[in-house]
Amino acid sequence: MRKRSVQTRVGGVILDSPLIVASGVWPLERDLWPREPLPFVGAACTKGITLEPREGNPGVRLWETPAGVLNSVGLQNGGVRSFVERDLPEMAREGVPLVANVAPLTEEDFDPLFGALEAGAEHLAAVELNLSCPNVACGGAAWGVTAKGVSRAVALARSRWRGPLWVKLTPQAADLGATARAAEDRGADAVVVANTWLGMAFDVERHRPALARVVGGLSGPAIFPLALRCVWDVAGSVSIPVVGCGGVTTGNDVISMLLAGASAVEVGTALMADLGAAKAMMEAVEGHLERFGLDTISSLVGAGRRA
Amino acid sequence: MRKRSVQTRVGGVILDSPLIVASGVWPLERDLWPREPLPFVGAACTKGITLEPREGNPGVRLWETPAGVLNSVGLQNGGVRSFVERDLPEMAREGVPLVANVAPLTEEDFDPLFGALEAGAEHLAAVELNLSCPNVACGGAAWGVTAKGVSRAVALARSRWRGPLWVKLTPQAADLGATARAAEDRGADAVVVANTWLGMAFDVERHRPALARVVGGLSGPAIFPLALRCVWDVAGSVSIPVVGCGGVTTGNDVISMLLAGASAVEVGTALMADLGAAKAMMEAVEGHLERFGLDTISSLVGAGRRA
Amino acid sequence: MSRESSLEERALVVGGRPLIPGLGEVILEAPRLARELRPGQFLMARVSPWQDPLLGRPLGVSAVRGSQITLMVAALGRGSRALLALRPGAEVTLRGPLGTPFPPPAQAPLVLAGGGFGVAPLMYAWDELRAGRGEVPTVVLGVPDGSWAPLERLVAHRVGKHLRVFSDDGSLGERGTPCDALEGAGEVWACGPPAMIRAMARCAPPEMRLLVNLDQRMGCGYGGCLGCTVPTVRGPVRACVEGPFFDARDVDWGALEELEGRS
Amino acid sequence: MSRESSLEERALVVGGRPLIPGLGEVILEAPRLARELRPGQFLMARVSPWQDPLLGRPLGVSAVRGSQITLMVAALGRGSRALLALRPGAEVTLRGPLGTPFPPPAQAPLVLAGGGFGVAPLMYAWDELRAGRGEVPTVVLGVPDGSWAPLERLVAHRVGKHLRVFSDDGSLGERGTPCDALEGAGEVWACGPPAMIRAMARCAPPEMRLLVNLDQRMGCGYGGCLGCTVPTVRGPVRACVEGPFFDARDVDWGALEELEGRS
Ligand SMILES: Cc1cc2nc3c(=O)[nH]c(=O)nc-3n(C[C@H](O)[C@H](O)[C@H](O)COP(=O)(O)OP(=O)(O)OC[C@H]3O[C@@H](n4cnc5c(N)ncnc54)[C@H](O)[C@@H]3O)c2cc1C
Ligand SMILES: Cc1cc2nc3c(=O)[nH]c(=O)nc-3n(C[C@H](O)[C@H](O)[C@H](O)COP(=O)(O)OP(=O)(O)OC[C@H]3O[C@@H](n4cnc5c(N)ncnc54)[C@H](O)[C@@H]3O)c2cc1C
Ligand SMILES: Cc1cc2nc3c(=O)[nH]c(=O)nc-3n(C[C@H](O)[C@H](O)[C@H](O)COP(=O)(O)O)c2cc1C
Ligand SMILES: Cc1cc2nc3c(=O)[nH]c(=O)nc-3n(C[C@H](O)[C@H](O)[C@H](O)COP(=O)(O)O)c2cc1C
Ligand code: FES
Ligand code: FES
Repeated sequence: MRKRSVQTRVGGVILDSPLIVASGVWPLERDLWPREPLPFVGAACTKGITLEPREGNPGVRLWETPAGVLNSVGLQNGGVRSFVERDLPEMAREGVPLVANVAPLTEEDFDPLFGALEAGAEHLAAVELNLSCPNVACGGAAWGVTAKGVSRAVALARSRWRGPLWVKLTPQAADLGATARAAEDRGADAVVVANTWLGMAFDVERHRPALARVVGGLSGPAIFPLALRCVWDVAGSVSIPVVGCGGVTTGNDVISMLLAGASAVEVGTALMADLGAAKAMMEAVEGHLERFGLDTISSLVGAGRRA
Repeated sequence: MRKRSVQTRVGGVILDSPLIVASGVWPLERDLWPREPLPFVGAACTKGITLEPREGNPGVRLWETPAGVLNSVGLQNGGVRSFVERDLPEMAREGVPLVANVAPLTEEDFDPLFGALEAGAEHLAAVELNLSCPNVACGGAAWGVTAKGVSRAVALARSRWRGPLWVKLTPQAADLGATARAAEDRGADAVVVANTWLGMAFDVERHRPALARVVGGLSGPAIFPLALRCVWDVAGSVSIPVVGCGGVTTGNDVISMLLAGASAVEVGTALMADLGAAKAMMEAVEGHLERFGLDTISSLVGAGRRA
Repeated sequence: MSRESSLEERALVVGGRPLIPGLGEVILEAPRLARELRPGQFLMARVSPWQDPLLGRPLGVSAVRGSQITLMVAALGRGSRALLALRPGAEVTLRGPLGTPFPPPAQAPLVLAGGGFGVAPLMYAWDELRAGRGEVPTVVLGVPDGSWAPLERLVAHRVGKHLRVFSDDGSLGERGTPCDALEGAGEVWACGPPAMIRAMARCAPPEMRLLVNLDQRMGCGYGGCLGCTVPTVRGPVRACVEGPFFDARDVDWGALEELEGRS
Repeated sequence: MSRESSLEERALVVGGRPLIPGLGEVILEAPRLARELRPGQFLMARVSPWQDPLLGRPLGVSAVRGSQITLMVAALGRGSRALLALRPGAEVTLRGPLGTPFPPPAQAPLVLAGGGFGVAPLMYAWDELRAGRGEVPTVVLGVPDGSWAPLERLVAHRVGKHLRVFSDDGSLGERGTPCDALEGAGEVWACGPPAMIRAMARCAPPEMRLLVNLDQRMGCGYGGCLGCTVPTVRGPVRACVEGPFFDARDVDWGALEELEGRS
């Protein structure tokens, strides 16, 4: 790896591979990191970090569905201070560019959250603003469901964070293109399209919803066609880089996301299921470049949009 | 079959089984009907019928995805007159209650479309109004994406069709609950929740979208958790019966839809993939009733909503 | 009537063997299908007991012997690879018979022209034609090169002296393509990849009856989903019901080329 | 250090056998895992080469012999059934070793109490304890009734006279449950279904060290997804990293009962 052919650029960050570990599937403790995927990833996103420590959701947190997983983890984390002081310096030693996934729950969270992050800025390639998290001020709806919410959140983040700012949109937005444009207008360096899709499952033995909060976020290969279509739409709506996310599992998925206009992809559930997936994906991407006589993946980015 | 325990009632229609063949996977020619599922289904929806004959979409029409299928068939059909005169009387001989899935493309279509259907009314258990079809008057957006579009379409249909009227919503609606309420307000007897989800795929060998129209509708087990969540939401928003549709494949899926508040389910892709699915589903449902000491499936409907 | 009987059958893998890299035979015990199938028809095989891969894969039949049917499978993707990996004892769900059988030959002499593993359904047709009537058709096999010799031997073993072989580079049989065998034929049934089929349609004289396979991705196989249509002069028509073999004169070749993405 | 090495290994099925209906053993050739595993740890097996079922299934290990590991698998759903159906020669991807090994026993005498197939990881622990130190723990097996005799014979074959068996109806061994074997024990490692584990925790005297398995649905198995947490007095803790065995005194039993849906 570390081949120029697979390098890419996302909102101010140069990545040695278009694969980014998506938020929520990688341990904060570096000594728990599985080694297999590391040579093949360009960056890793942390689990969602909040201002204060959170215990996450009660009850069953994961439920397998056909080619997918519903999760209701609920932002369990030790809070930003513990992240910056304890986890981040250790993670940084690995040499993999790190992206802090941050989840502000109120407008008041932004100041202290980014203030604390500032202290770890040297170790962070970018901050990824998670707009799927419940925004307490909007009655619990996610920031990302309206362009107005996105504008507000991105403006707040932008005023407090100088480094590369990626904005992770939610597919629950009524108009995804509008939320993407709102993020661009407020100074985001890239948009990540998108997060999990609201779904639910029943535990038929109990005649009750499987998850305590009833709904959860659906991820995994099942949602890939939906995520790809979102990337296609958003890449036609903004001029900042787009990172594809949702169900990316195979080399063809990576190539499809690039063709649709993504500059890189995030991979979550596929790694949970198969640590060898990163290697397999990158081998397939390199094989594709070779077969088509292409020098770099940048020649694939958006190539599927030109008739 | 024909057991009382699995009978159900949907908007004025009594069904001998909660399984309904979804629109678009069953031939209009009765001599092509596979026999396996018939003893286990309570009704069958026809392929979408338009006023005039249509050739459907060009290019590849189906694309398999993980646990799902993208389709871009595009309402190929011989028009309502040929349906009523040629296909319907023959189909009716089977004895399976028939639901005509109709797709008006303009406001002007309603009058002649329902006028022609009237002649076949004796053979129809219900009409299912497909609101995912492009509404030419709204710049090609589907009727079903806004409550306003739904109100208009359902009002037009209701004024022309006296029999049971089911309204099939689209999950692309910005606010699904609002579209469901609009359908109820305008006199729908039931809502079908929902149709396929917009997705896309690339043919990576050609570096082009796999489908000529770029986007297609995603169906199959992959979308079940998404459809179930929609049913859960809508069943809490309306008081008319709800028919669950989207990815229903196993007995547990049927039970989950009932628990969420559906009175019946439609099954499309699962039958394409496996004609034995109908039998397997109903055996599992009956086994569940027995194991839980329940007399009828009606005791399951909405049972998962009560804490 | 076959339409009144069941469309799906659990079949048992009873044998199989690789032919050349990426191509092999699979033999299945499937009594009902073996009884009901007619040459020109196909079946769909569902390879996974789970929800992925979801759909059955359409496959021709290369031989029917008693209660057993033989498939010739090319390793193209997930489904076909999985099918080739099955060992005796494994179960597969088969759907069929699907499609319209070959019509009786109308214009002698009849030539069966197969491109690569496209020869499979033609071998089955050859068996039945030979058993049913006096006239024995010629089989033409077109392959890229000599690496396909094991397939040639398999076909030769079945049809003996009635075989003519062409290879693109002349390293097996005559140099050329199945097109070179059209002369003198009254009727041709052709099965092979799109490029070969198009070439055949181009070089067939207008008075010849040429039946060609038009393979499409399929959903249901029984005519319900309209996912498999091919453009004909009468509009889009289902490959799974009206096909998979079509009279070349009925096909809208321009529209087909677009569908196949080579426009 | 195992953490520095790979977490995934392609393993070959080399044997297996049914024990009682719905329960069987599967033997796998997995040299790296066989070398690195410690009692108390587990692995995850991915059964489908496709995208469904998607996630690996967490499984304990009942024996390690040379380069081979033995699993005892209960047919609960799609994944476990598929695993039991594998025949020699099939490949499976295993992830591991996962979880925290059993600590050294601290309060003799040690009793290993297994409910049904929960005895599996305890047999592996028993092997290693016997090999490593002088003291040989007692194994207690609790089962519903005499239909579980084949499992009892398997355990008896391994641990000989160190076995005590209880059945709910007295038709195998003594009438009773593993709780009845707590008396006199200094330390107990228990593995079994939730009801048994809760009962053990209730009847264990406070001074006893009781380690219990708390099985959760798992996503990653390596501590990344936080999908497998169990409620402890210190908050939610991962079953896949800090577990799967926990000191019963650390568990928040009230919250656990809710999590298991029996509130
Ligand atoms: C009527 C009919 C008869 C056929 N008979 C045979 C046969 O006897 N032997 C044989 O090996 N193959 C036959 N095929 C083709 C076979 O169906 C495909 O090769 C198979 O579906 C590919 O499945 P897969 O899971 O291996 O590939 P996938 O992973 O689904 O796709 C891999 C590749 O196969 C191509 N492909 C996928 N589906 C089809 C399809 N339906 N038709 C053509 N290409 C497709 C894709 O473009 C892709 O390049 C037949 C197809 C039809 C329609
Ligand atoms: C650390 C650990 C060790 C285990 N060791 C063994 C073992 O040695 N032998 C063995 O047979 N089983 C063991 N299990 C349980 C095993 O993981 C589940 O039985 C298996 O995941 C079920 O998968 P499935 O595909 O067969 O069932 P599914 O179709 O996924 O579900 C079927 C049933 O299994 C239950 N189930 C699903 N996942 C889990 C889970 N992770 N834990 C508990 N129940 C679950 C569901 O509630 C459902 O009733 C262990 C579980 C854990 C967490
Ligand atoms: C268990 C789990 C936890 C997740 N936690 C977060 C999170 O904390 N913040 C976030 O932005 N996304 C989170 N996600 C979403 C993923 O980052 C990703 O956007 C989503 O799963 C879709 O991608 P995938 O299909 O590749 O997993 C989580 C996903 C899973 C499965
Ligand atoms: C090939 C195909 C064709 C379809 N055609 C129609 C149609 O004409 N009218 C309609 O309302 N829905 C149509 N649908 C949608 C299905 O009726 C159903 O709502 C959807 O596929 C989700 O259910 P499923 O996952 O069980 O297939 C079609 C679906 C497929 C797969
Ligand atoms: S495959 Fe469904 S109509 Fe042909
Ligand atoms: S299973 Fe992922 S953290 Fe335990």
